[in-house]
Amino acid sequence: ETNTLRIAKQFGISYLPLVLLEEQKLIEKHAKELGLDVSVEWLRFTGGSGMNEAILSGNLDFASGGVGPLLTIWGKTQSNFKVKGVTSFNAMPLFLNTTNPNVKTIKDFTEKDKIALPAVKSSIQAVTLQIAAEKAFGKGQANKLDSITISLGHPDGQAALLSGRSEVTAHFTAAPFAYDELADPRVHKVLDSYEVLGGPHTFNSLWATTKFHDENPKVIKAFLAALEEAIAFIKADPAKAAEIWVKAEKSKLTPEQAAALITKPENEWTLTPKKIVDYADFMYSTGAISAKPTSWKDVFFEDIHHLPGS
Amino acid sequence: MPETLADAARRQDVFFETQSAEAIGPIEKRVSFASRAWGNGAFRKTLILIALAVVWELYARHLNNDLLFPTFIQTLTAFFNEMADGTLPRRVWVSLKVLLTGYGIGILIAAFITVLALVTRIGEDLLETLTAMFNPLPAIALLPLALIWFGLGAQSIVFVLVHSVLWPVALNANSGFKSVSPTLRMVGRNYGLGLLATVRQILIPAALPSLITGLKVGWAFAWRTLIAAELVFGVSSGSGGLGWFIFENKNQLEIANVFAGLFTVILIGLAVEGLIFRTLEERTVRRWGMQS
Amino acid sequence: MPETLADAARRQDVFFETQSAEAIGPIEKRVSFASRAWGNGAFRKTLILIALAVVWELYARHLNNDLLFPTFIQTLTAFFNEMADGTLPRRVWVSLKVLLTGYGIGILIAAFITVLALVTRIGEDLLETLTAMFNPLPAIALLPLALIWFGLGAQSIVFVLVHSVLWPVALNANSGFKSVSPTLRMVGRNYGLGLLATVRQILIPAALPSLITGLKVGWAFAWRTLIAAELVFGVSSGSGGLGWFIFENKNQLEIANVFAGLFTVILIGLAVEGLIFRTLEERTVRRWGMQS
Amino acid sequence: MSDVRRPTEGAPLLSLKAVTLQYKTRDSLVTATYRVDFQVFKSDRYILLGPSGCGKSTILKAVGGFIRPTEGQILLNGKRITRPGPDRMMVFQEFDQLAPWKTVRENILFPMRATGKFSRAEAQERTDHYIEKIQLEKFADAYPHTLSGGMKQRVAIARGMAMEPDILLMDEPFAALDALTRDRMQDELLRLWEDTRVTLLFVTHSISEAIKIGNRILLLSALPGQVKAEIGTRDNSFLDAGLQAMIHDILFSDTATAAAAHA
Amino acid sequence: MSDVRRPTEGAPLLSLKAVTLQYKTRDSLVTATYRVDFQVFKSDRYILLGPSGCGKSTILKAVGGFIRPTEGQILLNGKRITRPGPDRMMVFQEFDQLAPWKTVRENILFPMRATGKFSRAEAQERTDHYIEKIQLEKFADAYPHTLSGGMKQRVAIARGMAMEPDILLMDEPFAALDALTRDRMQDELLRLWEDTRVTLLFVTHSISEAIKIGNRILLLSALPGQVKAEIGTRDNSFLDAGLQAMIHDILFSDTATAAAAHA
Ligand SMILES: Nc1ncnc2c1ncn2[C@@H]1O[C@H](COP(=O)(O)OP(=O)(O)OP(=O)(O)O)[C@@H](O)[C@H]1O
Ligand SMILES: Nc1ncnc2c1ncn2[C@@H]1O[C@H](COP(=O)(O)OP(=O)(O)OP(=O)(O)O)[C@@H](O)[C@H]1O
Ligand SMILES: [Mg+2]
Ligand SMILES: [Mg+2]
Repeated sequence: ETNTLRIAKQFGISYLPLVLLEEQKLIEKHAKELGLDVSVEWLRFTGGSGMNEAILSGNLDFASGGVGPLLTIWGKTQSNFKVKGVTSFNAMPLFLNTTNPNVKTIKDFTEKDKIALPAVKSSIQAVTLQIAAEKAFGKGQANKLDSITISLGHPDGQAALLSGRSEVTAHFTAAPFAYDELADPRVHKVLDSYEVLGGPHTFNSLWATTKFHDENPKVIKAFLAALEEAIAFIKADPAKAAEIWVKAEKSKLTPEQAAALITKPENEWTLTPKKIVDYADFMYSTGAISAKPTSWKDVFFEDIHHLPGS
Repeated sequence: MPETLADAARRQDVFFETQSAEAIGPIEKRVSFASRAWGNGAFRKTLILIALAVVWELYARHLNNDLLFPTFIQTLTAFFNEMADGTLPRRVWVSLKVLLTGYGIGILIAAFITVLALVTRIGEDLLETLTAMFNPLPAIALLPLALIWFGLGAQSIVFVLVHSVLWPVALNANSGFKSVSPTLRMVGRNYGLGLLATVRQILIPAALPSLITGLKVGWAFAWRTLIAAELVFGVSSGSGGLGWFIFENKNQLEIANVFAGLFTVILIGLAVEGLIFRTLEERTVRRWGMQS
Repeated sequence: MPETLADAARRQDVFFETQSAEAIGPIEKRVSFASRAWGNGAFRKTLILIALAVVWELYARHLNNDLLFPTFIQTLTAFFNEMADGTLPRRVWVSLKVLLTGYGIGILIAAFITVLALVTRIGEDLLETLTAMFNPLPAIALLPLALIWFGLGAQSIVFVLVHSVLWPVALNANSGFKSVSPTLRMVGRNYGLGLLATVRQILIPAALPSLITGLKVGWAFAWRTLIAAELVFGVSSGSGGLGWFIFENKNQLEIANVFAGLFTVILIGLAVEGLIFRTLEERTVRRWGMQS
Repeated sequence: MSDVRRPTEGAPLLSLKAVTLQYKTRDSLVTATYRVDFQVFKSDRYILLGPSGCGKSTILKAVGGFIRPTEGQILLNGKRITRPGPDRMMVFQEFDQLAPWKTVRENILFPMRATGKFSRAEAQERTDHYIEKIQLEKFADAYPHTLSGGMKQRVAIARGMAMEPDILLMDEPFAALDALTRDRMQDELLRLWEDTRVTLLFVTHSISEAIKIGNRILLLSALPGQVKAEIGTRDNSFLDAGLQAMIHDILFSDTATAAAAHA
Repeated sequence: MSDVRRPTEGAPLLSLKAVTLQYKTRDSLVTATYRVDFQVFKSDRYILLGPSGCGKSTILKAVGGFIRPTEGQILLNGKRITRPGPDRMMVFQEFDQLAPWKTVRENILFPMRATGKFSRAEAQERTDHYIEKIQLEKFADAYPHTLSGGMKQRVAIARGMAMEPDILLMDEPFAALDALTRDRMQDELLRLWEDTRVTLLFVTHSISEAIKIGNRILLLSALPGQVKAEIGTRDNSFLDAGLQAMIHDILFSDTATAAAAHA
């Protein structure tokens, strides 16, 4: 078994459980309990593709990110690396916000509007928008709004939306940007991904190659135990968790603001994957992935198969 | 000066009839076929390219990880597929339009600043200061200003391209102009040439080696920037160029397509070097004996 | 030749006593204070910098949108805060280490390839072909190879930096070397200088203007690439240089800090230009009359 | 010295009044000429003669408008020279004065067309004429880097002469030529002068060339260049071994006593 | 022509056998010299004389090892010349042969140190000696771009002479010098020869210089350069107006008849 575990995280409050793992050295603790001496190396990436390359080149053990990248790499590596999800760690909604007062539903967008989202077509936001478009405009209309979407990173998207100086009138984004924007009186919410999918869905997961998984059963076990402890901690003492997060990330949010985000009812902290199959089916139907999982269990390793995923 | 060598005195004066130039005619050295083939640049370069392709293929097979580094043949297949279904040509066309616009504007502004730097001392200071300040700034630094001035889309990318072309071209042009032989400058001034005539008729030809280098570097960095910029700056769906093609395929782990995109960049690079820059050099600096 | 001008004949021959050189002593033109101040490059450049800062401040105030474009004073404040608490210096140090390593290695490899290109024709073809192929490739194209060869972290960034420095430096060096006067080359060969001695004692000094331009362009593009590369490659917790600093702050919409980071890049650019490149030019090409 | 006035008639075309010329570099300040006075009248063939490094080229460049005097004035038709102009065509001493990117023909055409002084047809014709004079017909379309030193200088001479300027400033134009070519070019220059009465300001190292070409000869001292003497030549001066010896003595004596003795 | 054999004793140091030299450019093929034969013996002061553009510099460059003959052979001590080397120091015709990044002193030191032929101290001493000979003491630390044309050439001459090579190849070294300086440099060269018996291969345009310096003079025809005659000088040749006239006639006649007449 490995004695250094390399885990990648990204930015944002949704990675709170991973931040707690790092700050409180929970993995090391649980590994020790299993008789392993593991040191953890935490890496940061700004997007999924660098991370995927890192994991495929054997420079990374656990990657973390949205459902879209997970499904993509799962689909692509079935014949070789067999990358699968280790676990999810949250379920959070995505909001489509706009400054255009005329837009009440996504049907109201016109050619003059531009919707910023992290990556046209491939990001989870883009996929969610397509699902919503298909619901709103009918079958085969999934791409209806694609022509007014535009790729911008979260911060750039927020700046573009709020500056009011560009043609960007809507932004499909996640916490904390989504909440931050809604604090501005000009901004209102048009779409909530929970509504689109009919309930809470997983936002972030972790994944690894089958080779790593099979060679390191104890590490996986320790990791999952540590993650459970972190999530329990968040639920038990969100204020403290928020404080740790703000300090570790040098966030400009106050601990109170962060705690408010953490405890919002729609933001769930859980290992259970949710609505994975819905995304997978849709992505399969648009051709974005070439394999179709029969169940969410195809996408995740057996360690969490006991959970009530979907 | 007295002649002191004994034998020298004994040498006799000798006289010869010479032949007229016409009588002599051309004399040419014979060259073997092998050395003639080897003397052909295109032949040597083709060899190099084949060698590189073979190395690529072998190394990629050895790695056997086509999600990371596909083989040359996989790349070529992807390339032809994407060419055949029209995707790549369309993307290349989108990129090329933006690229050439940015490149052209960048060169024009570089020309303007460099000429300014020629005329006034403050212009030169301005060029030096601005270059030192802005040249190291990455494209993302320009994003806010680009958003304010041009909004999203092609115009902003052009703006970023200008930024990447302008400074290296201006630096090379300025250094080239400053290295022009003082005698040639005086010749130009002697004829009472105006500023633009001096630039056109003296400085540009005299500094051509530096200028061409600047153009080459600018061209390469325009490509690099274009591909990166399409990621940073929004691309509306469907309208993206080669950079977006690469990014999209990367996100979908279609790595062979990613490499097909990069391969296209390489092909364009080779074509531009071989057809444009090379020809330019052959017809100018080499012909004029300014470069060996 | 007969003298035909009437008056010329009437002009008389005249003779003068001359003074010895010592008797004459130095004669200097008087220059007014204003024009002396104006003649001082540092003074003019300071003026330019102040003007730019004022323009920045005014324009930013006019925009009044500190999410996009903070004022100069806000940036300066953020800069001093981050300097004071040690964050910026630490980040700069991390970046500079990587940058200098990449820059240094890039220059060495460029030197190697260029020298190879000097000696053999196939070397020259190789240089031309490789440059045309790889120079336009963006850093992300190298990511897979970097990961395979060097893994994550500083080494991979160095690899990407080498890529961004190598080609422009090699292009400028090659073009500079090829433009060296044939007479000077012959002088070097006449002394029987070996290859490295020729490069060191003839080609490098003779091509210095081009080389310096190459170094300047390479330096600037190393910065650009570094900042972009830190994003693509990710960083281990707690480490990360200036690029990461900029990205982190951008993520938190601390735009003043983002600009403080960019401002640092600008300051370093100015310092390197003013202290290193400028001095180098003064001591070499200008002193030697190779650039006006 | 500068207050000695020479008897002249009419206004001089070019006059240098106590002209001191300097080069200032980072490392040193070189006074190339010190208070040089002389006057050139219209249609003079005025020769500057002096030891190597005495400032002859510098004076020519100052008259050409490339260098400003530190002291004194240079007047052309009574007006200060402020900038170079095609009324003063310069043939430089350096071999790199031809544009490498132009063929021999194009180089000769260049000033005629650039200044617009001649129509295209006329310029072509003059070019052909002078290419023949310098015997480079075979090399009319060759680029300068394929020419020998002397061939380059001949092109530069043709380029200057073809322009027929008011003043032709020539800096050792014939130094790189063999005796025969030199003779031929000298004759060509004198023929041009006969035809156009162009004013010549001519730097040379050769005393015999000075006597053959010039009607007035200015003798300069070693660095910093100062006027040692100004001498006129007569009809048959080139036969006058005495004149040649006198010039030799003046140039190579340390003081002007030897010269005065001759006078 | 090439089969005419001249009576010689001992092996020649340098011999050219039917050497044809060509320049091939994109636009044309120029035959600079055609089947030139001559032999230079040790300690010869061998002069190449010929019209501008006849290939004198080209021959020198071929002996220097910079150009390969298209036909024929160039042998040095019986061995083919394949590359340049410091045994054949070359003084070029061009003004840009000095390294602009070295001062006068450093330029003169350069070959002595680069080849390691002289120790540091010895090289310094020789440099000082030759700087004095070329009268550039005041400019010892000046960079070449601040020198006049003649001063640059003097530095190049000093650099070549200071090296004391086996053969000194000089391409019109004195062309840019005034009469006095030229005289002085010529004497200096002859003194060097007296001291070291260096073999000289010397290109000049001046017949009188050829007679003063040389013991053998090779006369070349116009382009493509062919040997017209090879003439020896005697003790008092420089007083011999007849020799001068003969050389003049040979050089400038179209055929060799005039020459034969003289002989
Ligand atoms: N660009 C320059 N910078 C500094 N000093 C210079 C420069 N050009 C010439 N000089 C100095 O000025 C003096 C006169 O030079 P100039 O070229 O006028 O001499 P010259 O009479 O033409 O000599 P020559 O006959 O050798 O060509 C010389 O001492 C030289 O060192
Ligand atoms: N680099 C070159 N490329 C092509 N042709 C050249 C080159 N150099 C010289 N030539 C040609 O070779 C011939 C001889 O040139 P070379 O320089 O040897 O003449 P030269 O006898 O030294 O003349 P000069 O006395 O004018 O210096 C000339 O016709 C010239 O055009
Ligand atoms: Mg001169
Ligand atoms: Mg020559």
